[in-house]
Amino acid sequence: MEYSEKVMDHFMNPRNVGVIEDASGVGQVGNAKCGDIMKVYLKIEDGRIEDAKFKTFGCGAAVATSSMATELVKGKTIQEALEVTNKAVMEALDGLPPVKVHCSCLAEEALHAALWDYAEKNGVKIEGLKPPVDDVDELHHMENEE
Amino acid sequence: MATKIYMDNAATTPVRDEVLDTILPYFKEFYGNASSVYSIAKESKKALEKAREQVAKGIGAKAEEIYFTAGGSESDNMALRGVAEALAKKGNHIITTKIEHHAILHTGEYLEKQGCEVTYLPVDEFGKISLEELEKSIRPETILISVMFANNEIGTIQPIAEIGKLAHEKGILFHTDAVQAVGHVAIDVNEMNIDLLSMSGHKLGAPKGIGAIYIRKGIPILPLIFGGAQEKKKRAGTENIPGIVGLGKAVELAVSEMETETKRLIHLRDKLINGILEKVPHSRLNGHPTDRLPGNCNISFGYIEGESMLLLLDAMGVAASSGSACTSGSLDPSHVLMAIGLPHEIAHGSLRLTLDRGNTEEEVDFILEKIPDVVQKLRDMSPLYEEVANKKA
Amino acid sequence: MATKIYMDNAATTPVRDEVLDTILPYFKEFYGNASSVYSIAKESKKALEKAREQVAKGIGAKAEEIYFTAGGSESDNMALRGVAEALAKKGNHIITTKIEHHAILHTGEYLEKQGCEVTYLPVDEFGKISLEELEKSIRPETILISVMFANNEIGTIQPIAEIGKLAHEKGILFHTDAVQAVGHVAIDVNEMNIDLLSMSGHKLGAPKGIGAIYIRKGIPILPLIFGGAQEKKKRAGTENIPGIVGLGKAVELAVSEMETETKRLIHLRDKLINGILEKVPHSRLNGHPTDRLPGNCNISFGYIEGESMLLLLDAMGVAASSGSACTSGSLDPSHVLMAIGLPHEIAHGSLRLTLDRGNTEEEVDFILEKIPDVVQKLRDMSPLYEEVANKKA
Ligand SMILES: Cc1ncc(COP(=O)(O)O)c(C=O)c1O
Ligand SMILES: Cc1ncc(COP(=O)(O)O)c(C=O)c1O
Ligand code: FES
Ligand code: FES
Repeated sequence: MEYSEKVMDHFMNPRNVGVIEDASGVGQVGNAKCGDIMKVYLKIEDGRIEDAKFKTFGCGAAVATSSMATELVKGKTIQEALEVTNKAVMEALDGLPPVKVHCSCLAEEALHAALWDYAEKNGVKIEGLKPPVDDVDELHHMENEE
Repeated sequence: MATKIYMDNAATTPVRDEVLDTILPYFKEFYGNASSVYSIAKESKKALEKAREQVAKGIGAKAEEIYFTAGGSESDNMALRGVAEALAKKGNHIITTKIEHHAILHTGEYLEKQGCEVTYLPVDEFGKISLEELEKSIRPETILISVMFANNEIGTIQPIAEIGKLAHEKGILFHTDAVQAVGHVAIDVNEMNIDLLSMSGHKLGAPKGIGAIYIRKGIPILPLIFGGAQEKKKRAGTENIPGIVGLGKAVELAVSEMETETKRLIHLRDKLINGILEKVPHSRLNGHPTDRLPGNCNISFGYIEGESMLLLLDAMGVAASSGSACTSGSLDPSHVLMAIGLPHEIAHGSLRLTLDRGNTEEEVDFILEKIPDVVQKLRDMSPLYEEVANKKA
Repeated sequence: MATKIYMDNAATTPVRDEVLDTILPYFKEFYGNASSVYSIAKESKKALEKAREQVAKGIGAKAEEIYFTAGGSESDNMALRGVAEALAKKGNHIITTKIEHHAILHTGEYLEKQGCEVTYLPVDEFGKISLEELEKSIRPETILISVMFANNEIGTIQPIAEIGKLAHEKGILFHTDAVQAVGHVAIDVNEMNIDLLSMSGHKLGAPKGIGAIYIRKGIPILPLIFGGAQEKKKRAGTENIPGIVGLGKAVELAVSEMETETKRLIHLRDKLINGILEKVPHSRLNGHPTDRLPGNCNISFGYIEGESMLLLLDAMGVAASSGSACTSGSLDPSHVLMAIGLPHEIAHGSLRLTLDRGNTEEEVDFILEKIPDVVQKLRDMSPLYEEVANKKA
């Protein structure tokens, strides 16, 4: 597996690992394709993401995208955070090997799931956000080379 | 980080010094085509036949029963397809196991599309097939039983002699994929009633891209590669003389050293296994505790994922594997670990360390020192472990 | 007698110095399995992909269209069987020629037994097929045309671009066995409309036991060897990294030197051909006078037999061949020489001298000096020649 230097950096020294005890929203998603799991904790104040933490059971790409995704959303508004897609995370990591593209969906979906949880708990509606699914891969039909 | 400790010898081995020295003259000096009549070609022919003797001797066969191929996969494909085609009139049923290498499994699937019926025997929690189940699955139209000698992931060694005996009592041919066994475990094709056997050079210090298939004299089989008259018309293609010479030498060396090397490796293996099980909670050994390859250690760690473990180990200069190297490009959890009954997420957290002659006790000690931290680092990141840790607290 | 002059480069070539130097580190140093995740395996993966680029560039293909195999025979088998199986629903007719290598001919025979129909096109006296005849033999159910690029015995080069054009106009796939052509003749798979192409390393200074098949993107084909996910699941088996690296390097070198080397070889070849025809009565050139491989000289001498000639030459340290080296184990007269219309006894008296980069003008002069005596010595022994000599007298 040829990971970029950035991926390896975020894998070896993952940012934001951990738990937020009084999180505003928590999301956990699994990837049926590989059986990996990611959980995201968000602390949201005044519509802005003040803190983000994660726990991930997954491959190097899953850990690195978790780390990068939480870095990217910190300080952003909810609407801005929705733009942190798997593509954006991959770009920030200088790309992923083709067979690992699906791993980056885990981060995006876990983030969305946490935002959904926040919306539910606080009775707000977030424009453009869809309810979380059990299997991330149903959403992303990734063009894994054969 | 450069690799300092190589513990993935089941994936491939470096070519041994003695082997490389033996094959070097055959690239530029004795390069003749073994099929030609002139002097330089005679050197090739001689080398070819010497290697055939060496390989045969290593498994108790006759030289004329050894056919060189390009590797274990080709030998496996040839065994299944060649026998299925040759015996199509006699029957169309093949028995194999759920834990074979993909070279057998995918060939089995191909044959099913061609009208064969294939039974994939289950295995117990240690990875062994049941002889009773095997016997029950035999039908009048069964033409071949193919059971691997030793598994590449969990190292479990099957009761080969008993399977061979049963097969021959029933008049059925017996093939074994011995890619992981040749040079590592004592094999006698006659005592074990083996009719066909696959091997691959790069698993025992010979180069990649060379292999062989033993075919008992008189066994009907069609070629997989048609063409020139090489290998008694069973396998066409200009003979890979350096590879062949290397395989011969490697088998000869491995068999001559087997007794002492096996003892040494079993000591290291068991130290590694017991050390890890002791030091790391929520860990379990995969495969049979004693009927296993001398160099194979395969352990599952709850709550963590294999690739991450490999990357952390690589960063320390340790090369290991998680499941079969051939399939690590795929995302499916190992079919072998599933077959021994591991749940998905435990199968994911498996680590395979395979030792060979290059490995030392110091290396084992290093791994034992480092592995608890590696596992802990990943568990601290794992949402699955969180729950366990919370429960305890 | 040790070989001093090696003129059997169509049978096999020594590994080139530059090639051997390039591959050596991949035996013991960078021995990782290309499918693994750790650092040492990345070297293997990198080397693999570099070689794929080199090979692709040599024939105007894209890297992703190159699949490594164990040699020309495997590539040929894969092309024919793989396409026949993949397109079985579309049709069952294959067109090839009477002068193909046995790797094609025997695979064709096998496919006929499986229900395919195979047309073997005849050739003219120079060994060329007729485009009209090819066109006439096309049927609605024709799925593949397989015509060799250059013949291994008589060196004749086929009108590949024209064949490719015709095939594509008719919507039929085109395979060419380019084992003798790669590195020796300029090839562009796009300009020539080639969909599949076979090559073999040991014919151009890479080791034996490595080859490749070019498969145009999108072409449907089944694997010949099933198993692990290597080569995008088209060819299973741990990659033969040293072989692959060697093939890449050899193709790169050969293509870069082709222009000057071709000129040099054609000069030597024509000197050899014209010299022999001049000096030895009752001799004739086999194959096309100009559309032939730069290094190929194939001449028939009336009234004598090939093997005897080879033995006398060998005694002088000259390695040559009489017909294809692959079939010299057989006693049948070469099917290629029969196809160009030679009578049995003339076909038997053929001598093939194939030159490559190792050969010099001095060697050619040596052969020209010695060959008349060799032929005469055998003719003096021949009862057939007796009659001719008597008639003349
Ligand atoms: C034209 C041609 N095709 C195929 C082959 C087979 O190649 P290999 O012997 O490397 O399998 C050869 C050489 O033997 C050949 O000359
Ligand atoms: C048990 C087993 N069978 C077959 C193979 C295939 O061998 P090769 O990769 O040399 O074709 C392997 C190794 O990859 C193996 O471990
Ligand atoms: S393989 Fe499962 S998340 Fe990457
Ligand atoms: S007499 Fe020996 S081959 Fe014909």
